[in-house]
Amino acid sequence: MAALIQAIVSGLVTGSIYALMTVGMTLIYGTLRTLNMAHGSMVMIGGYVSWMLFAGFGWGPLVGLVAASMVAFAFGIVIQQIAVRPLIGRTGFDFEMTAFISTFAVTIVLSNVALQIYGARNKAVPPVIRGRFHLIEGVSVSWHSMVMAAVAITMLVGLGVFLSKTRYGLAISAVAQELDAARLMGIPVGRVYNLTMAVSSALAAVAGVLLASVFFVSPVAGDLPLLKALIVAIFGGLGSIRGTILAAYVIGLLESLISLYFGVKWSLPTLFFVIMLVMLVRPTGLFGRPQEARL
Amino acid sequence: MTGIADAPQSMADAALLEVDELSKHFGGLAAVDELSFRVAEGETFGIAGPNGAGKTTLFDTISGHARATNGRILFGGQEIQDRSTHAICHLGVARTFQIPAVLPEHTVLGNVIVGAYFGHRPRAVPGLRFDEASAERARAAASFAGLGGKLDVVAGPLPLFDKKRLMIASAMASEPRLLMLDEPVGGLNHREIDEILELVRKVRSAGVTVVLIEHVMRALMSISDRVMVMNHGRLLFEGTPEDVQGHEEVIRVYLGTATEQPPSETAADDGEGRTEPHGA
Amino acid sequence: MAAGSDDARSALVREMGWRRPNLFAVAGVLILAAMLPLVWRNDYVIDVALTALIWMILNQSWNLQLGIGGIWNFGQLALFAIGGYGAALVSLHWGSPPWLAMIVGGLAAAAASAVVGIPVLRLRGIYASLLTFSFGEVVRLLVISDESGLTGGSFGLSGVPDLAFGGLSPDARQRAYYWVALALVVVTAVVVHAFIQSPLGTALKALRDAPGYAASRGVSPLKMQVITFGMSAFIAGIAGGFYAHYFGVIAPSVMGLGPMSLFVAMLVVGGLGTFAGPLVGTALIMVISEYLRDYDEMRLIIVGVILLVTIVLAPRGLVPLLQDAWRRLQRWMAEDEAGDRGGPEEAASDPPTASGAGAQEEVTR
Amino acid sequence: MLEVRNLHAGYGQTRVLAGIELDVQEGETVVVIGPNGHGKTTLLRTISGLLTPTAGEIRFDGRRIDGARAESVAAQGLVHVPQGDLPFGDMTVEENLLLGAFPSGSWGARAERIGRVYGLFPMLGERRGQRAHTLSGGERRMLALGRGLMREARLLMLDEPSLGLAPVVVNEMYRHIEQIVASGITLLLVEENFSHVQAFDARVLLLESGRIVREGSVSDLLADEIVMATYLGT
Repeated sequence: MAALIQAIVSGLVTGSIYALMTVGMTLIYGTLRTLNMAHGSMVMIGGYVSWMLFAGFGWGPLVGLVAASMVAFAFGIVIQQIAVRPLIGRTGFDFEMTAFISTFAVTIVLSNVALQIYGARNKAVPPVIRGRFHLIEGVSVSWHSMVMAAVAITMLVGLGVFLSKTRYGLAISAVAQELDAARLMGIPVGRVYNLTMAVSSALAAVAGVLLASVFFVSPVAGDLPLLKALIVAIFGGLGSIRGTILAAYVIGLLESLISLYFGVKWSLPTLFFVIMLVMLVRPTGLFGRPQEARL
Repeated sequence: MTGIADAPQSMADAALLEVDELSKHFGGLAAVDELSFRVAEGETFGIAGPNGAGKTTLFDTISGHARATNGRILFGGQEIQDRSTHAICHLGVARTFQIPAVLPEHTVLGNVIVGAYFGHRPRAVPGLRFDEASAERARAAASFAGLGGKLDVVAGPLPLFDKKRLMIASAMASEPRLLMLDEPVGGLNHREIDEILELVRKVRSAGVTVVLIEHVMRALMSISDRVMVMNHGRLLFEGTPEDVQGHEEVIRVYLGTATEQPPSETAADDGEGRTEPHGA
Repeated sequence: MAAGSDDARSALVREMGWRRPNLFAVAGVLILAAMLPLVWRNDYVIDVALTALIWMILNQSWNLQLGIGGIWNFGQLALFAIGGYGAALVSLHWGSPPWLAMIVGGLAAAAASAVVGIPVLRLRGIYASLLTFSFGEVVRLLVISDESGLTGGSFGLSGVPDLAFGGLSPDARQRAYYWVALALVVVTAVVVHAFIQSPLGTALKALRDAPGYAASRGVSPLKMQVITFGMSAFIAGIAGGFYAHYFGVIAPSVMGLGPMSLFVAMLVVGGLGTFAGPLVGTALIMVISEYLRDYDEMRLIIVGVILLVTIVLAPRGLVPLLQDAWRRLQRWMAEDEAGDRGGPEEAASDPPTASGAGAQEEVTR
Repeated sequence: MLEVRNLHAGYGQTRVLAGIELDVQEGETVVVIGPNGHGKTTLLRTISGLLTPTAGEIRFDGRRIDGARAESVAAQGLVHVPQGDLPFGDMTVEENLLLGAFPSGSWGARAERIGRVYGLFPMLGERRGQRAHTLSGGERRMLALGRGLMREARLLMLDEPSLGLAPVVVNEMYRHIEQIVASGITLLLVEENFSHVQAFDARVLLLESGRIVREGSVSDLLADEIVMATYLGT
């Protein structure tokens, strides 16, 4: 019984991190119609920034959070200008597939540049707070995972407030829903695209910093998060933030339950099998808006 | 204008296409709202109505590109509202599109041969090579639409007039019993409009039933045996072109008011057209 | 009667705009390629050329779906690997003749494509990319974490028997493999060429450019795409099987983001959706990648940058670019001749803009 | 205020506008009528910058705006309420309206401006918390109009306010438009069904196959048989 609670708790924590990683990807797809394959690299960048601060100055991950999100903020804008902006408005090819490949090229370059600079060896980063505590008899939870969940949830709530209350937050949602109407109201679409990529990359970097002390930091640290984010995005359906967050928690719980009962090795294949079933029933994911309504 | 040359006695028996209480909803919006009408074999049936009246949605539901929310569509007595697009094509329904859809990298013949080879009758597995019969059928359909001289021209950069003819040619290549035209003359100049109308007459004389949507009234009225006017996805009026033009309800929808010129005394009711109550 | 008679066939080819390959050029290239192992006795160069040939088979099969068919499959590498593992397992455990094993590898990949294909082919573009990309990664991670010995985990399977060239000297063996690979590339090229000129190929291109229009002309989308998906997977599986037999080992390292970036670069640089694209692209990127052999990280950085620059500046790739330039050159020469006859025959048509159905409205974001 | 010279525009191969000449003076009301598919909507989309013209010039307050990006044209006080309203479906009525005041000039005064819009359209006030996709046709149209008024409008362009609305709702809509015109805003109105325009002293232009073929008061055009021919193909 305790093992079940333990699995649920760790499922919720993992779910929050998955939400933090995937919500940015969904936001970028909703606004830019671009599936950002470089999103995983932002997680890696977050890890390395936090590691550099720790190895260089001994500063803990909290400082890393702020620094990583700023660095990723800048990277988001650069990637948008290089890999996506030049494709917008041109004709003669399929935009979504081309942007999928161009951002994929970016992630190849970034992970190999990291390999060049930092080498292949895993880098370790200490957790925010060491040690564990006992929730109830037989169920122990690490402080760090509590911090992870807390930071992730705060960021998600912050994103929600930003998108619904601030001027540019509303503008992002507007551009995602009705591009022409947004332009007719004087919303600068170029700046909104930059902001969307920047904010989403920052969120992924925060996830990177939090994950750095759980999994090590390495040039391929972005690959698994990218795969998990893709699975959550498929399951939740691209384009709806709420759907993505819900899907993240479902996947997080599902994963920890599967590894409890079948072993960690089987979590990924089972998850993939579940996704295939979902796609048979709803070709645009659970909450994704069907293509018809979106046109 | 062509009067109704010996219109089929009554529409009941020879109805090739019958739409019965058809509805199509997008979220809350009823694009097509409990619409019923019939089209007889060999007839040319025009569909008019202001923007957003649900005309193209009606076409999409008949051709299988959209699923009807409820109601039935009968073609030659068979229900087709739940069949797939290509199955409907094999039954003998072909259509063109409002936005000119051509295969840009294929040549003119490449476009038409797709209709000739795949649209003619269902094939279990596609063959390894195009048979000469399909190639001949395609060449015939292309020259039927006046594109016989441009068989090897790539379709992408073709002018709009040629693309519209190309869509008709590839439709005719599948030897349909019903041809649905979505704004065949939209965006064309007067000479081109007349040529398209001439082509549609050729299609009629080939025994094909034609249903067309058109904004250019001059074209719609001159080619249609009967016209249906839609508004808000519902049937506003159905009757001969003369009835439609004289009918003050239709004028009100289009112009918004009864014009100075008093509408002809023969109010629409005595014509065989019927009016649906104009729903709010 | 089938369009058997030559003049009817050539008339159809002209009217369909299909390009008859220039026989001399093809023959010339083939002879050069065949002579390579004899002329260049350095086994490193032959090994690189042989690997390039294997990648040409794989890329041609991938182009069949991604380029010509518009099927967004980013899991082709997994199918390639499944083919390799299939062939290896069959020949290792059942001792079946290697040639048969390769076929089994192809069939295994085709079967896998059927399982993945059913959900994927009903999806809208980007979801298909997500699902197939994830499929590739899941297969890789599954193999890496497998301790049951079946797949040999992250080290993969080794000791895969030879394609009956065991008895030859190492040089002769390498040359024999080279010529078999070359034959496979030619066979695949013939299949792709026939595919493009077949009703199936024409239907696939139609589904790629205007799905609604193609369906309304009687093309059944799912059936055509499943057939193509299966064909492409079978070829990829064969390539995987051949790879396993030649290298004697098949490991999960053939999959993953690094290798995939190499192949996507080959396809994109060459030109997706064209016949010659995959061949030209593979050769080009292979040369560049081998040139950078000894600075390993830089190799993938450079390949990544090349892919990025190409996809952004020339999304349709090199081959279409060269074809347009060649056509413009011909028209320019034609204008020269027509100079005295008062101007070019046909108005210079502006470069082919968007597909008819696509540009309802200029997307000025 | 608005000068259009020899404007050509279209989509891909389809030529829609074939040489439009149009002037709108400060405070004037100009109505462009014509059956559907002849270029009315394309005209507004080209003026507001959503569509780049293939030829011709557009000047707004003396400055060239043809080919400029729609967002910069909108920020100069040219308000285009598009056909079909295009509400932000998943956002509330209030959020939709707030976005109407996005340009920095109006964002500061958004509270005051939203109060005025709720005054003009009380119904929007009642439904301010509702998601826009739950609104009825008439309410969506009011929201689109309200969104347009959320910022300083030197020229207001309305695209078929009566489209798809029941007659009683259209009358109510036009009462609102009369109030707006009375407040002195320059109005360029596009309508297919132009009976409601009689209440305005407006200059009416008939747009047929991408060209302006007639100009005059509403009564002139109603009596003109060209209109009947264009509209009904008699």
